[in-house]
Amino acid sequence: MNLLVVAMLLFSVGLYGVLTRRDLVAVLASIEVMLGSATLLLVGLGATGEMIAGTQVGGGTVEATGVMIIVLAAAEAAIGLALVVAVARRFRTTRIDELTGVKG
Amino acid sequence: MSIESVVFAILAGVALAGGIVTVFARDVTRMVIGLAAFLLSIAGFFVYWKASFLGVVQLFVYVGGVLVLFVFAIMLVHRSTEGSPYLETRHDIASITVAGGLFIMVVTALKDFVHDPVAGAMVTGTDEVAAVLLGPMLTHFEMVGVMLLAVLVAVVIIVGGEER
Amino acid sequence: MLAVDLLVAVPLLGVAAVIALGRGSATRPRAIALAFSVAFTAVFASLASAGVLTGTAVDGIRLAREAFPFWTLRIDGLSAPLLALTAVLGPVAVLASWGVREKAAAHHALLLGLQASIAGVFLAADVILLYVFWEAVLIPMYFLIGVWGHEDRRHAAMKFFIYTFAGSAFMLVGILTAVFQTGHTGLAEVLDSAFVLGQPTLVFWLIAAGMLVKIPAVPVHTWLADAHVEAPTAGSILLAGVLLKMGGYGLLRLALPIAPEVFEAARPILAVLGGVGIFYGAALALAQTDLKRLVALSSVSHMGFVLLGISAGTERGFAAAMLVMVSHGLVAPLLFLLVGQLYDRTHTRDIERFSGMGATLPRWATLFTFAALASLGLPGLSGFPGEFLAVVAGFGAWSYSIVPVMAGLVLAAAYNLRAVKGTLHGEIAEEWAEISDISAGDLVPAVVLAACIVALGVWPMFVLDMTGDALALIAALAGGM
Amino acid sequence: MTGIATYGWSVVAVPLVIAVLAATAGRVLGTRVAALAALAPAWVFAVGVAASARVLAGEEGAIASGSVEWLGAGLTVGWAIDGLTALMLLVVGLVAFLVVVFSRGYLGPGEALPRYFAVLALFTGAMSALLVADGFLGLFIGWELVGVCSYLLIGYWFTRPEASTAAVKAFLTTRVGDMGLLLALALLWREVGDLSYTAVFAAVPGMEASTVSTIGLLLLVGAVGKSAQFPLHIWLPDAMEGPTPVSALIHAATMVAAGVFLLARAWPVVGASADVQTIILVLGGFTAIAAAGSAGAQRDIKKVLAYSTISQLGFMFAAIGAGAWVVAMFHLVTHAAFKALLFLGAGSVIHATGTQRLDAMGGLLKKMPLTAGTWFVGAAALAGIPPLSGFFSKDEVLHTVVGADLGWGVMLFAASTLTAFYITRTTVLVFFGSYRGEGVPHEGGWDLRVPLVVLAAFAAALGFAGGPIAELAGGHHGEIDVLVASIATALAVLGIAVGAVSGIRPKQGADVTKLAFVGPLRWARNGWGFDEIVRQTVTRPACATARVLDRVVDRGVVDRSVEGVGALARLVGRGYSALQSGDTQWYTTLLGAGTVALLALVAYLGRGV
Repeated sequence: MNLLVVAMLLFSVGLYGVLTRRDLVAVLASIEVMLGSATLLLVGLGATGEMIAGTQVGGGTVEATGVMIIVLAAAEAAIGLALVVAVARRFRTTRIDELTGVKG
Repeated sequence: MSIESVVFAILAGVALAGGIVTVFARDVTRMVIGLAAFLLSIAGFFVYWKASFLGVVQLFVYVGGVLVLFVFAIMLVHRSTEGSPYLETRHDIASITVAGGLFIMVVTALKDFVHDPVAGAMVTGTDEVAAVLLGPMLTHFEMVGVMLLAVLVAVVIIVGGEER
Repeated sequence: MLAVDLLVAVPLLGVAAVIALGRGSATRPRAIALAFSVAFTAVFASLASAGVLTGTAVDGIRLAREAFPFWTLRIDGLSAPLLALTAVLGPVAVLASWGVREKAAAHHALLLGLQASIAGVFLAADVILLYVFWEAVLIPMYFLIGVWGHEDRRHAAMKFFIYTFAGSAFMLVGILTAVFQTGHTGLAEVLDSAFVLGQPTLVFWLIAAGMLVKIPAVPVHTWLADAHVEAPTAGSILLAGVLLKMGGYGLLRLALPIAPEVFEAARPILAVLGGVGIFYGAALALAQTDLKRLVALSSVSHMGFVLLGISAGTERGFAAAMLVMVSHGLVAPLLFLLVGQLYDRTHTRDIERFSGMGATLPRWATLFTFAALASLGLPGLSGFPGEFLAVVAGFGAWSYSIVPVMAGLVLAAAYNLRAVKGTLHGEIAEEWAEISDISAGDLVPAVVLAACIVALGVWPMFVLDMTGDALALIAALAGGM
Repeated sequence: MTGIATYGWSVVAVPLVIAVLAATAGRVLGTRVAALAALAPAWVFAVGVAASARVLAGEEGAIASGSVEWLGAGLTVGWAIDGLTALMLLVVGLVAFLVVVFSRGYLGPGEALPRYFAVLALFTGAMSALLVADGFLGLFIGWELVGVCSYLLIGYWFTRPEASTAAVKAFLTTRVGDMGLLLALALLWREVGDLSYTAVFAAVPGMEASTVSTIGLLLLVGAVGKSAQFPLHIWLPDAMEGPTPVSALIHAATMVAAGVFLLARAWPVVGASADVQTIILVLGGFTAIAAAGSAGAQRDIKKVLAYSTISQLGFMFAAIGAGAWVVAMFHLVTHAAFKALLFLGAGSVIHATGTQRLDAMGGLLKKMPLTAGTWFVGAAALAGIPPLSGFFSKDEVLHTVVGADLGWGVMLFAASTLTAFYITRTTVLVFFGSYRGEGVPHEGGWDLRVPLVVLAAFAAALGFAGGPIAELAGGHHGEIDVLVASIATALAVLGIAVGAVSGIRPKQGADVTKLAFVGPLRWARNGWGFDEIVRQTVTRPACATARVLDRVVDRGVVDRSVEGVGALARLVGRGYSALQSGDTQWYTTLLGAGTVALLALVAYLGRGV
């Protein structure tokens, strides 16, 4: 219960940041918070030694999955930041409200 | 109050504080410090649960890699936009509702299924992680490897070239 | 069998190939895309030796369960005709966009991606995988409409996305509920233990909601006309040809078997939706002045027959639905293809502005008349068997209540012939006297479709042979209540 | 020779192959495409001859048949040839062959010959399919296909707006009737579970009377549409926009007779219900006299013949209503001969004068003696002058109708008198007096003349073949009733006398219409105004409704209420455009809101578990 509350609090805080931050860099930082909290919850679940989706998950699998998530998150951050840099060069701003190119 | 719950509370407190600073800070330096605290505490959780390999990975990749990336990115952006990142936050009811609603929904939905970890329940050695990575998850492992390569190339393409 | 997995893998490889080899070239991507879409057709044809054409079910290869827990592919009598349709329409769509030069690599990559995800929808034997493919279809379609569409493309793309996404969100809840309550994700296992569902009515309608938006049933059809009008020709072809079929397929594949007793209760509602769709769609089509919009709304009418057939709840009704789907999947693309070719030459779709094109564009006119006749259900062409069967099955279930459907059939003749009369007949318009008839290259995809339309019209058992056993099983479920 | 009847399916396959060949290779063949197309009806005729020979030699029932499962369990499509089919094959084959020959001369080399002859061959195949079908499904397929051939040929000169409109009108009107037939099929399938004639007819005695009546009525709706009977007759006069040889084949001799064929074929069903028969009699009788009246007021030679065809088909319907379907078939055969003759004669006249207007003709007897001579034979046959074919068949019709219902019998006598009147009036206007048109009309080539002579021979002599025809149709040939025959002939002479007087227009350029009857003339000419009634009560309201549904209901209500996702956003206070403002975070917020809502739903659903 505590784990769940902590992880979800972190996740919600991160989500709030994604929704309200006006700068791309800050949005990316908020995303990192969300990802971190998700990893936390996953690994924490593995550490309870309980069944997940009907199968006993060995610690090895959980840890390996965690590694995957971390690596993917790092890759995501790399790409994201690269894009931010590119955007900053091209448009001279990283403010979301000034970047309305994805108008639907 | 057992020692376990004290450690948990401290780690959780640091993580929350770091997360909140990351999301609400108006100063770039504070934001990065908050993020660092958050990431470090996550690593602390892993170590505390005896998932030490994971903890080390978290430390290396995040604190050592991603955080540095952030710092560099902020510097580069700073050069391009001639102004520090615009860190104001547009608070609004919709976002609070969504974030809070998500929190409530997930917690109520999963509260019966998620129990707190028992310290040391996950006593796994690095060899066991390796066995999983090279056994059942080999395909994933390979795919992540390929993807990393692609990311490397992509980043070079995206940022590459002379700054105009 | 590997070939089953290849049906998803080949177009995906094609995406990679188009991006890798076709970047920056205006003409190379289309050749690569054509090669891969023809390869898809060849792979499907190779499955004929496994008995797919006679309704034999063939499983895909089983990858390591731990690594790919949801990857289960299976082709059976229900999916085989629709995959055959996809196999035909893939190359046709590529040929239809032969003239696309702007961002050609991206365009053709999206086409192949669309083909892969659609094939995935029809092949998935796992509800999670099904949902993933289902959503994956939206993305390439969204960009095809939004980037290569006509004047108001962004609004149309957004509308398309919101409608279908909202529909599939309901579907996701239904699927998740089923997964949680049954404890399985494999389609067969979920259906086998579907009796444990706590709220079958809700689950059925949640899933059906996603399907009804896709079909589309009145009153959630309004995205269709806008999407079609704005979509590029290849987008329209795949949208009308196979995307709409996902709705009918999903009803038979998932919604009905998961809650047969609810389906039994829902039959009158489906019948009313179908009947209203047939009549209402036809009436709307009759009032259009935009040729493409007319064809788009005729889809609403035709797909109404799918609902009508399914609502009968009998094997014959389901067979009617399948026949109508396959037929409409050939006829509507042909019409869109031809309307697109006309637009390329005149840059208008306004029926009022055309006159006497039959004399100016004789080859085009012949094909257009042919397509219109197929659309109005002329025997000997593909539209007739399905609609006839739907009427027979519908009458068996609903007796004289289906008389409005008859009115819809008369209106179908009216709007199709009005389209022919408005564009082809009358005195030759000075404005268009100089434009050139369609070229041999334009003819190829049209003739392929026309040949399929004739073949299916002459020998509908081609589809019924495939679907027979699968539909009998579903009908047994539906009738077992 | 008679063995070819064993391959009865070929009467469908051969014409279809020829149609495809004509369409694809027609450009290469030039005018020789006509010769190719002529093979189709020739083959049909040959099979008809072979089959007839075997039936007349005493073979009972279907002499050859075959079927294949076509649309899932039980829904088979098959063919079977019996006497009735063989008889119709003879008619279709002969008339179609002569029409192909005639068309060769009628249409110049500048015309779209491949299209024309391909559709003509297609029509032959479709008509044969309708005839040789062994069940209602096959019949329906042929039924629809002949309809579409009719559409394509009426609209042959598609750059003329009138032709295009008429084509659409013809298709839509018959389509209304076809829906009745389709519903009949659905009902039969539900009641019998089989659509083959033998199974249906075997099941009829076991059905409830009301069901049999309903099926009969629905079949009648189909027949009424195809055979242009009241109230679905409105398309046939307009269909005259098509080339005249087409009118002769499709809109006089064969396709429009399909309704009569259907009722004769389905006699075990139709005949099992007295109510249906009464309705058929009333419809047929009414149509016969009303259309005959209209025919007398026309200014266009083809319109005269069109209304005449409607009227004559009414005679056939009346005969069926009186229970004598064999008589109806007899009249069908003779009518096919003399009406095709009249149409081709009209075609010859139109070809020579370049007009269809009666007031631009006249005096053609001297200029076109062959056409005139054959026309006289056809006209006399239509009027019922002994010993021409029309006399015999019409006499039998009148005889049976009088026997069934004296009132309608009298009406038919009146219609018969009108028939003699209008055809005489037309004859006088065309062939006597002085020429009022332009140019110098003269006879066409051999391909225009030979069909006229052949048809004239049949129109003259077929009356004596009543025995074999009845035998083929599967019934017995009635005796000539002297009383009826005498009255009918006397009335015909009366009609001819009045018609001759009314038709005499001595002066060139005189307006014929003013000199004919007054008052209701215009009314009669416009089909008693029924066309206008349909336009005001059906066509216009239908189009208006469609427009309202589109503009008001669909775009106004349905679309807007679902685009109300935007209205929701407005409620939130960001205005409609906020949904599409390009504000990614707002999109994400909406996405998150949706996720929360879905999770709430999942939580709600998950309660019980």
